[in-house]
Parts: sequence; C-alpha cells; structure tokens
Amino acid sequence: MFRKVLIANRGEGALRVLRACHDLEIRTVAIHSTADADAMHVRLADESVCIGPADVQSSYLNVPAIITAAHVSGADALHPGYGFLSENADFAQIVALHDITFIGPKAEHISVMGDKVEARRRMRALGVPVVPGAEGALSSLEELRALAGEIGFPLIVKAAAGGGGRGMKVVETEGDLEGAWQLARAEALAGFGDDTVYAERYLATPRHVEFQILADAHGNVMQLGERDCSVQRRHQKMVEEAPSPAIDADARRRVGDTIVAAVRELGYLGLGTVEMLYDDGEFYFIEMNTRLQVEHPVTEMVTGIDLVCEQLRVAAGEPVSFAPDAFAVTGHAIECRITAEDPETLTPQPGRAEVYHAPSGPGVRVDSAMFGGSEVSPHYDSLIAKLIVHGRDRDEALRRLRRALREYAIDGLANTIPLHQRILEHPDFAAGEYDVHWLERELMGRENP
Amino acid sequence: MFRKVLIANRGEGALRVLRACHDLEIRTVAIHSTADADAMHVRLADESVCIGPADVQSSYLNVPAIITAAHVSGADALHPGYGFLSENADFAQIVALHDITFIGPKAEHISVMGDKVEARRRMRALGVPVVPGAEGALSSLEELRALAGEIGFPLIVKAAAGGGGRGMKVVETEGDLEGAWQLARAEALAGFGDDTVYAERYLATPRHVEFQILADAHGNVMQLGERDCSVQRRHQKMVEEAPSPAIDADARRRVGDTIVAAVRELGYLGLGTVEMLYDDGEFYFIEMNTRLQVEHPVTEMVTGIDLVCEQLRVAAGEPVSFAPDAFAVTGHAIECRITAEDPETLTPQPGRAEVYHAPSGPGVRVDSAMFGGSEVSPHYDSLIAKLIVHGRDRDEALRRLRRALREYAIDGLANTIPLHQRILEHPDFAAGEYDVHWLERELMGRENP
Amino acid sequence: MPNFPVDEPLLRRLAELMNETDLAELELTFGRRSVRLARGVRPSAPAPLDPLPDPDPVPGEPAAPGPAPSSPDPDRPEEFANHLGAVTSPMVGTLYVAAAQGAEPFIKVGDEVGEGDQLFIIEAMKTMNAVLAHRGGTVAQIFVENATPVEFGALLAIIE
Amino acid sequence: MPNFPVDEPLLRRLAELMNETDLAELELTFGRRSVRLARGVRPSAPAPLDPLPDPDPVPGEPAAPGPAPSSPDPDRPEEFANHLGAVTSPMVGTLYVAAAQGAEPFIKVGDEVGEGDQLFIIEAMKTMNAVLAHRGGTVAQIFVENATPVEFGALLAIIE
Repeated sequence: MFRKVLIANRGEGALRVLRACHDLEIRTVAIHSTADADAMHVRLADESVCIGPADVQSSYLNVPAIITAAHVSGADALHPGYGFLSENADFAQIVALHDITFIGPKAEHISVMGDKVEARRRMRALGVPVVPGAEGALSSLEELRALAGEIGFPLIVKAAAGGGGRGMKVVETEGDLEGAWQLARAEALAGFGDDTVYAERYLATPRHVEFQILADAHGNVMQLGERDCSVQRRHQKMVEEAPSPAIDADARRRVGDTIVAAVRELGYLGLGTVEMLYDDGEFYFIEMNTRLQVEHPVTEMVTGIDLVCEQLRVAAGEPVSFAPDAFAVTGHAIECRITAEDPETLTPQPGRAEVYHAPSGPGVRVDSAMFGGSEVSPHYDSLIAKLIVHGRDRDEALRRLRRALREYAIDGLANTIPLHQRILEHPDFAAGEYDVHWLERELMGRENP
Repeated sequence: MFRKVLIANRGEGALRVLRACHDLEIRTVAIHSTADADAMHVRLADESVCIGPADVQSSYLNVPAIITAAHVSGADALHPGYGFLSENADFAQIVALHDITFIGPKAEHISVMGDKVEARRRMRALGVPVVPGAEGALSSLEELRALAGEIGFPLIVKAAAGGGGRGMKVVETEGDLEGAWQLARAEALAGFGDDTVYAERYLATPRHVEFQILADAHGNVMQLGERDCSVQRRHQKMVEEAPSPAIDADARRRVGDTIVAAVRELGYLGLGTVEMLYDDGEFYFIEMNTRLQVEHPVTEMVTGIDLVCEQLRVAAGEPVSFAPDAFAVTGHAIECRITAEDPETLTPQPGRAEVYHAPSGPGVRVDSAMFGGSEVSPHYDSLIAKLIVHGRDRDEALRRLRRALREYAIDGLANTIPLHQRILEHPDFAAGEYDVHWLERELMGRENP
Repeated sequence: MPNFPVDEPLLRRLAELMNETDLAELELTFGRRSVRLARGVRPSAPAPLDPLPDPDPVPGEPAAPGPAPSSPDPDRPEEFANHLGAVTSPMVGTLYVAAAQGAEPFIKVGDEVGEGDQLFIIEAMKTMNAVLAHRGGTVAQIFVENATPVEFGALLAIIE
Repeated sequence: MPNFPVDEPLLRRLAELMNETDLAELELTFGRRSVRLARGVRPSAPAPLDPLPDPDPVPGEPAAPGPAPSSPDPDRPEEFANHLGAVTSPMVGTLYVAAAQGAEPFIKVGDEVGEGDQLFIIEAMKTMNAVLAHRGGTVAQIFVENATPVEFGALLAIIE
C-alpha cells in the first residue's frame, strides 16, 4: 500500500479522499492555494503545501506546481479527486513519468473516454448499445443531412470534446439543421477549443442512469449497481438516488452484464462510471467517466463499500476487499447537492456561513468541508455539502431526507435547500416519476434545452 | 400516531428525539431554560417554550412547568429522552393523568426497575440469572455477615436506590465487613436519601454486556442484540460496541431467549435495556433501564432500525415496523462519548467551541447539538458528542473510528478525544480484551473501585 | 479561520451613546465576550446614566443602528427585557388579566400601582398564581392579552 | 492552521471608527481572543489624524497598543510577510542559494543588491528558476537554507 498520497484537490472532494487514506493508514499531503490556507482539507492533512495564488489555473490546475509539491513532500501516489485534473490523460501520464502512482485508470482509458466520439465507437464495438447516430465526427453539413435522413428527428448535435451541456443543439426539423450545425460548432470551438461535433437521435424524456464500475488487477471486474441522476438542471445533477426507481432487477442485470463484459474487454482498471440514457425500456450509452464520481456516496450507502478505499487498493495492485459475488444492494439512498446558489435562479452566492449545523441521526451522512465561520469562495465551485440519506426502503429514505433538509442550519449563506425541499415535496419525485428534463419543466419554469 | 410531541430534554438527547418525530411527520415542542435559548434543539423544534432559569431543578426537572408547557402548546405526547425525568415513575404517572401519552414503559415497570432490590428479585423469579447475593435489602450487619458466609469473598455492598457507583463498597475480607456496611449506608443516605443496601458476590473482571429490548402491544417482544459497555470509568460508560467481541452466537441466543421470555412475562412495553455482567462464560443480571439508552446508536448502526421511531410507534399503539424474525445484525459499530472534560483527570471544562467540525464519511455518524460558537454550559452535563462508526467488521470499524477521532476539530474546548485515542490505540482494546475495570487499570492510573 | 465577530453597528451605537452621555469609559461583558470603550475625557459634569441598549443582542442579527432606543418599539418587547421596570413572567402558564371572565382587568396603561399590587394571574397545573408589582409606578406598557400562554421570563408589562 | 488570524481590514475599520466617533480606547474580547486599540487623546475637537495603530500587529500576541515593531525578531519570519522589502517564493519547489553546489551564495546578509539581481534559484519540474530582487537595497535577512523545499508565497529574504 502507498506510504503517502498527495491529494490534488480541495474542499469536500479532498476531504473525501483524505478520509479513505487515513482509514487505510496512509499519510496525506494537501495542496492549496493562498485562498484556502485555512481550509479544512489543509488542516486535516498530515502535511500541506501552498502551490499558488487563488485562481485555479495558477494553483489547482497548475501541473508543474502539483508535481513539484508531490516531489518535495515525498508522496508516492497522487489522487486527483473529481473535477480539476481528474480526467486529464496528459496529467496522469506526467504523474507516472515522475514515478508517482496516479490513482485512477490507465492514461489510455482516460484518453479514449475523454473523446466522446471515440468512446461511443469503442463501446458500441464492445456490444454496449448507443443512441442511434453518427459513428464518428461529422465533417460537413451534408454528412449531418444524410444522418438525419437515417435516424430522423428530433436529433441532437454535440461537441465531441464537450460536457455540461455546452455545444449541444436539439434539431426538430430539417429547416433547423444548418443553424444548429453552425451554432454547435461555434460553441464547441469557444468552449473546448475544438469544433468537432457529432449527432444522434434525441430522446425526449430519458432518464440518466449510470452504473458504478470497479475493476482490479486480479481479474475482478464488477458493477456495483446503478444511480439515477435524472434530476438535473442545465445538465448539472442536483439529486441522485440508488437504486433507480424506474428499472427492475431484470433490466439491471441484463445491461449490467453487458457493461461488465465491455469493461473487462477494455482492460479497464479502477473506478469508473458508465452513464446511460434509459428511455422506453432501452439503455443507450452516453459516456464513461474515468474517475470517482461526485455522487459516489449513494452507492456506498446501499452497498456498505468504501469506493475510495477500493480505488486506493486497486491502484496499489491489491485485490478489492470483498468477494465480487458477495456484495448486495440494501435499502435505498438519495443524495442532494447543496450549493451556495440562489434557490430560484441558481446564480452562485459566495459568502460566509455564520452558523453551520449539519443534520445527523440514523441513516444521514453529510460530506462537506464547511464549518461555522467558513467561507464559500468566489474562486471555486459553490458546493456547500452533499447530503446523503439511507433508509430500509425509498419511503424511509425520503422521510429522512425531508427531515434532514429541514434540520440543516446555515446562516448567512444563500443555498439551494429550498429548491431541494420543493423537489422532495413534489408528487412526481415522491412517485419516482421524473426524467432529465423534469426539474426544468416542473420546478424551474424553463423550457427543454 | 401522535400529532405533537413535547420533548422534555435538552442537547443531543433532545435532538435525537426531534429527528425521530420529524421522520414520522410529528410536530415537536422543545422546552428550554433561559441558558438554552439559543440551543440547537430549540431552533430546530416546531415550537419552543422557556420553562425556567438555568438550574435544572427549576427547568428540566420542574414537573409543573413541563406539564404546563405541554398544555399550553397542545402536545398529545411527551418524550422524556434520557436522564432528567426519564426514569421517574411519578412523572410518568402525572403525565398520564394530564391525558398526555408518556413515551416510555408503563409506570409500574419504571417503578419496579427503579428499585434495584425489587428488580433483581423479579428478574430472578422470571428465570434470569443474577449475581449470587442477598434476595432483598439487608436489615442489619448480622444479615450481611450471614450472607458473606454463604457467597464468600470478595463481595460488594450496594445502595438499593443507587447508580453511577455511589454507595458501592467492595469487601475483600471478613474484617472489612463492618466498615463497608457503615460507609455504604452513609453514602446511600447522602446520595439517594435512602440507606437501604444489599450485597452480592463481587466479580473481579466482568464485562458489562447489555441487551436491547423492544416490545409492542401486538405481542412482539424481541431483543435486538447486545452492546458491550465495559470501557467505563467510575461506572460511567466511555466506549460502547455491538456486537460484544467476547460472546459467541450460542451464548448470545441462549441468554437472549431467557431475557425475552422474562420481559414478555413482565408485560413490558416499549424500549428497555437489560444490563448484565458477563464473567467466565456466565451472565448475571444487574439492572434494567426503562428508557432509551445513551448508547442506543450502536444498535441502530448494526440493525438499521431507528429505535426512537419504534419507541414512538409502540407508544402510539402501533406494531413495530419490521418482522421480529427478519432483523439481522450486520457488521460492527462502536461509539465514543466525547465530553468537555480534561482527558487526564476527567474534570469538566465548560467553554465555547470556537471552531467545530465533526468527522463524516462512510460509516460515520455524530450525534451532537454542538456547532461552531456554541457553548458547553457549566449548568448541564459535559457531553459534546457521541461519535459512532460502523464497519463491515470490527477491524474496519476500528480504523474508521481512529480516523474520525483524528479528524474531529474542536478549538477552544478541552475534551476527551485524546483519551479515546489512547483507548483505541491500546492493543487490549484492539484485541477486544477488556473488562469493566480495564480503563481505570490500564489508562487512568487508578486502582479498582 | 472565522473572523473576529465584530459588531460594528453596535460599537458605533455605544460610541454615540458615550458621546451623548459624555461617558469616559464603558465596559460590557457577555459571558466570554467583552467590549471596553474609552473616550478622551472632557471637562464637563458627569451626566446621569441612560439605560443601556439591549446588552445581549440577538446573535445572528446585527444590532440595530442608530441611537439607544429611548422610545422603545412596542413590537419588540425584547428591547425592554432588562428595563428596571420590566415585569416578567415567573413561570410558564396561561395568563389572565382579570380575576374572572368579564371582570375588570387588574391594570390598564396609565394606572398608578404600588409595590405588591396584583397585576396578572398565571395558571399552571390548575393552580392560580398572582403576579405582583415589584415596584410602584405608572403602568407604561402591557404586552400580553387575556387567556394567552406565556413562557418563563416573558415580558408582561412595564412600570415606570 | 495555527497562525494568528490578523484581520488587517478589520483593524483599519476599527481605527477609522474610533476616529469618526472620537474614541480614545477600544478593547474587544471574544473568548481567548482580544484586541485593544488606543488613540492619542486630543484635548479638543478637530485634530489632525493620528497615525493608525499598528495595522499588522505581531502575530501570536494580542494587538499591541504601541507603535509598529521597529526591530523585528529574526526567529519569526512570518512577521515580515507584508514588509515592503519581503522577497517571497513565486512557486513551490526546491530552493538553492547558489548557482552550483559549493559555489558562493548569490547573496549574504549585508550585501547591497540592485533591482533585478539574482537572489536564489528554485527548482521545479527539473527547471531552474531564478528569483530576482524586486528592488534594490541591503539584504537585511535571509530566511531559507540551501536545498530545502519552499511553498508558494514563502518568505525568503528581506531587502531594506
């Protein structure tokens, strides 16, 4: 096992990794910007290194500074957390070149899955169903027209390098094709420095259901059940739950087996998430995230498995800590991402939490780096906390979540708890009947993207 | 189910009950002294009533004020929490006389079990093994001498109305009998206003193992496994775990069945705890606590059952929410009681927590009413928090507990975390080898009581 | 690190109060918090002490700016809680303003009362408890209505 | 982080408040923290503005009422962090005081340096980065040793 891990992240994500390291008695090195000198991840790590000023380019995305911090602190491994450099294949390679273990999949898989067109092609070749559409990048408007003739309308044009909704255009009719083509390419270029786009059938009311993958170097490849992350706004997940209220044991096993076979064939190592759309009884591959996922705790709550500890074990060459056929999904878990944003407009509202009291009690977990008097800085993302509940069944989980949201005391910081309460009180959510457009359609007063 | 419950308690105990009420969508009324006006239990309740000044006699033990608060707020039930009036049979009766449901067992059982001599007699008659000793109160020194001739030395003289170690004297030889007799009676009179004492065989290195009882009005009587609470100082529990590392499935089932039969015969209703000593393969009844126990979360963590919700259901006449034969103990849980006391001398150190950040992550639960800036008042007990961890096995629980203790950030308040860390690091504790005198013998530099 | 929780409006208010009343020093302690202010002493006669503004401002709310409340807001009875003439409830219970339903209230605003005069009745546990005037004076304010619940320490009236 | 959380804007604000309200002293305590500020008392109204109280008091000690420390303690480099002549590390890396092992250090205490003179080398990612003087003057203090790691922002030297 590793002796000392540098955590190349901040906030609750850094704390999450720190906890797993300390559980396994691995020493930790925190990195931080000048703005985070008093942050909890710095305080709780065994060592810390200030790597740059507040802006992320100069600190948390500053590859030379991070590698140097690992060197001067003598870390033998590096965990990228999520966000920042966690899906940067070049970074993973640079880390490895410096004889530091990158805690994540092989760089080649980060690279393949980072290219959405290539990812789709590979997964399709491995037998995973994909949304009908272009096999590769579209080189001209004429190719797009030809594809539309094949798969029909509505279709969606997407940036190959994209994510988070930028560079995506829904096309309803033939007449809108040219405008969408130009707009999607322009946004792709502006957003990602690459105007490569592809297109596929547009599913009107799909659910976002993703499967947690874990593979070690001893031949164990498994999926640890799914998460339903359909409650989204502008492609940002707000609420996640496991299991999905929409799929049954049979569908789960069928698609799960397909995914495991593909991931095994790929030679994948570590944690990963296969994101699928689920529409009208069918699953379609969207993308694979080659890292720990923000919403991983819901899987931890229903399986009792610490995913980050498993990730560390796998990266150190050890087998997973449980028999792949001995794990079971027990009960139901739901997570709310609470952010320092206006609950109506979702505009970020940085500030200081004068009083901070997180909920607790049976089945309640809060992953957060906040404490009374701490600040949500305008330099970084606005996540205050992930509130996760577990219950013996979905009803118990819902009751606990409603209670816990109500119990959260955050004074002095606008936050999304009121929006989460509206979601939880909505009869559709209580019934488990929602799709990826539901939140915007029902609660945010905004048309589909 | 109840419409509105008055919670006759403060601090984390009040919060615990509040959480269960809100989970079941019952409205809550907090009571508080003037010193607790800004306390978290007051803030989170639906309503609150200030019932008196800071001292407990005028507030949390002020029966007329509490009953009046229940009346003016229109509560239809009252939960006493633990401590304060929770084992006061008169209070339970007064509550009932005012047409308010007392959430606890019948007053007769509170009364019987409150008299340690009578409790022992009743349980023995119901087939539960007791420590060899006096069948009832000892009326003279001569009776004590005769008993010593029967059961031999060492023996222990105890106050019938006692608890918490006061009025207890260990006698090693015949020559010490008279002194112990006088001292025990004097302490009993001073401590409890009643000089009745009894005596029994003194077990030198017993473990304290207690069984969680739950009985409803529909014929369900069950024990939800045991808790090992042997890590004590001056009869105050410091660390509790479930299951006990010392007993096996066979012993557990055997004594569990005996206890369930006795409790059923007693006609007991609600939650209760049967405390036993376990020595050399044998169990001996000590006492039964007729209330929710401070350390109940370890049982919740290994069973997935919310004991306070069950208590509310039973008090409302409903059956328990699970099939008695369907519950299972899964994994291992340990609790540390963290108090604002000097970790060496255990003298209380009231004060203000300038920074407060509780640990979290998989398998970690913290029950506490503290927040950054809040105070531990000299008026009340010094509990800061109960830190409870759960793991798939005892080793995982121990690792998580060590990590969580280290992660706790409490600035400005002396606390017992360093002592808990010493306990957790001790090879005896890691091996599960400890008895009720272990803590004082090994870590507190103090001879046996 | 949380900041030093300085309540600037409160400090300004205290400073103004010191200027108005020509105080040289002012020191307040609330538990472990304390504040001390001193002014350059001026050659003038000592002025009588005004009642302090709310010495225990509600945490989480900024202290109201402006001068010390010389004409208190009747909607904010907590401002009077430490007034020398404040009559507070000695217990939780149901308050009555008269000896019987329909009878004349014991007091109304403007009444002169003597020390020990009955002001209210509080019912708790079926017992009726008299609330008596702790000093003589004029009834300046009454904050409670008949047959309503009151907490321990609730402000009932002001006798000036 | 255990260092003393000095809030310079707060101190400035308090000092301004004292000037505006004509306070002579102000002392605040919150638990174990305290701050005390004092102004020179003027005998009458409009007076020229006093120098502000030490805007960056000695870390680890309550804010001193007297003037700013003119002879800082060489064992406490953090005292200089906001000194105008402070040379801080532009990056995390390994610091070298000389161009090669065994060579003369670029600077020693008492040396005169010109703006742009090389002071140190910091190695990061196998690249050698020169640290240059941001102004000319005398090297008053050097806080780092050869071949040791430095963080971003670490205080390296003082040029006076």
